[in-house]
Amino acid sequence: MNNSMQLQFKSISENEAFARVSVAAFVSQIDPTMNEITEIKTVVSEAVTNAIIHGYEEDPNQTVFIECEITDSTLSIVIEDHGIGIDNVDLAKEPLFTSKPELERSGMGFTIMENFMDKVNVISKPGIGTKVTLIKDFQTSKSLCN
Amino acid sequence: MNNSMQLQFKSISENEAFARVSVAAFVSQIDPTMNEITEIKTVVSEAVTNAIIHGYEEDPNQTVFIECEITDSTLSIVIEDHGIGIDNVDLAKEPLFTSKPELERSGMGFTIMENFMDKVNVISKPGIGTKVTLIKDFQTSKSLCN
Amino acid sequence: IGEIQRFIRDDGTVKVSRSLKEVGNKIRRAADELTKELGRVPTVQEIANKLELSPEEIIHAQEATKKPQSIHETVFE
Ligand SMILES: Nc1ncnc2c1ncn2[C@@H]1O[C@H](COP(=O)(O)OP(=O)(O)O)[C@@H](O)[C@H]1O
Ligand SMILES: Nc1ncnc2c1ncn2[C@@H]1O[C@H](COP(=O)(O)OP(=O)(O)O)[C@@H](O)[C@H]1O
Ligand SMILES: [Mg+2]
Ligand SMILES: [Mg+2]
Repeated sequence: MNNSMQLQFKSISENEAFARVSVAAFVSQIDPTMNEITEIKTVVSEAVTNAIIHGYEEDPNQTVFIECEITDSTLSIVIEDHGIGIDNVDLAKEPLFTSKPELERSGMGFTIMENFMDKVNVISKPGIGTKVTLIKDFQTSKSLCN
Repeated sequence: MNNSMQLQFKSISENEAFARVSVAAFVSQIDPTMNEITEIKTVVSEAVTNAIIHGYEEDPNQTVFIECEITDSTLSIVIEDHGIGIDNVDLAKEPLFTSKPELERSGMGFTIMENFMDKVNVISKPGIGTKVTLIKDFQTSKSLCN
Repeated sequence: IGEIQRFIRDDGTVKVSRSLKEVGNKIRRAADELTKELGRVPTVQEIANKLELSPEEIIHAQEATKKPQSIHETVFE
């Protein structure tokens, strides 16, 4: 199966639920299990929230970009912002690391993404923005379960 | 309330359900009734199906574009294709008119759109494509109900 | 995440299509009850509140039970 979609929306936190459901509706086409869809929703939530809260510091006039592609049984989701970027990606990915403890962020966003997806790739430049690529092979996850 | 999103996807009929859910999830932010959501889903279905079946004649390598905007209580949805276009828009809008009777199309797509939305605007050029703009004022529909 | 977890059905290997259908049935029941209670068609938010889900999740689940197969079904049923 080969399919793709692109989505973009204003960086307001109300759009997080919309983005999560849209991606889930797209992914539904590969007939995932409930756990798989919950994981997809969770990682999209985390990445989109990061783009809005960290990347754009909640400026509602900015735009978040999502690209989803299904190639055979591999799903890739790219979440991109043209926001402040990340100085040190390795540090940002550390469990419990957060630059906004005052917002009661848990610092577990990237850890959750790495747990639920097969591959997480983060490209970021301060002042330019951040691009998070999430990849999951549904064939693998299925054969592992059986 | 002010919000907007854009969506694009391959012109394969599997994406019709995805488009419908995405738009409906976005529209759920303006607190619609269940009936209003069903109507929105139906008009998106009709317009997207037209783009895929008529505009692109089911060529899976083409792209359908959707733009949604909420300004105060007014929703606008634009569905666009760069497909074959429509020769005579007035004729195409006539109830029961269909150019593909062999596909068991009912010819009621535009009629349904006009019934469920406050305004339907079709701009089309043969060989260039078709742009359908659907507008609904949710304030009006609410005060009419009470 | 709490909301999402509430959305998970007991068994992780259940297909979304089936699981969403169950939630879809709950939505239909909730919609019927609220319609009687309120004397009008409920809003998506009212159903979301009753089932402790977000309006967006309601839309997603509702899709599983109510797929307009044909125009006639949608308009005339
Ligand atoms: N899109 C982004 N733009 C800028 N900084 C980001 C972005 N995503 C993540 N970060 C940085 O990485 C840190 C860790 O992210 P995460 O693991 O999701 O934890 P949290 O969001 O709870 O802080 C954030 O605190 C922030 O400093
Ligand atoms: N996006 C489009 N591109 C080209 N032609 C279109 C498009 N949308 C509608 N049409 C034309 O308008 C006619 C009427 O559309 P509609 O009312 O939806 O009925 P139906 O889809 O059942 O034919 C179609 O049969 C087709 O000829
Ligand atoms: Mg985070
Ligand atoms: Mg039609």
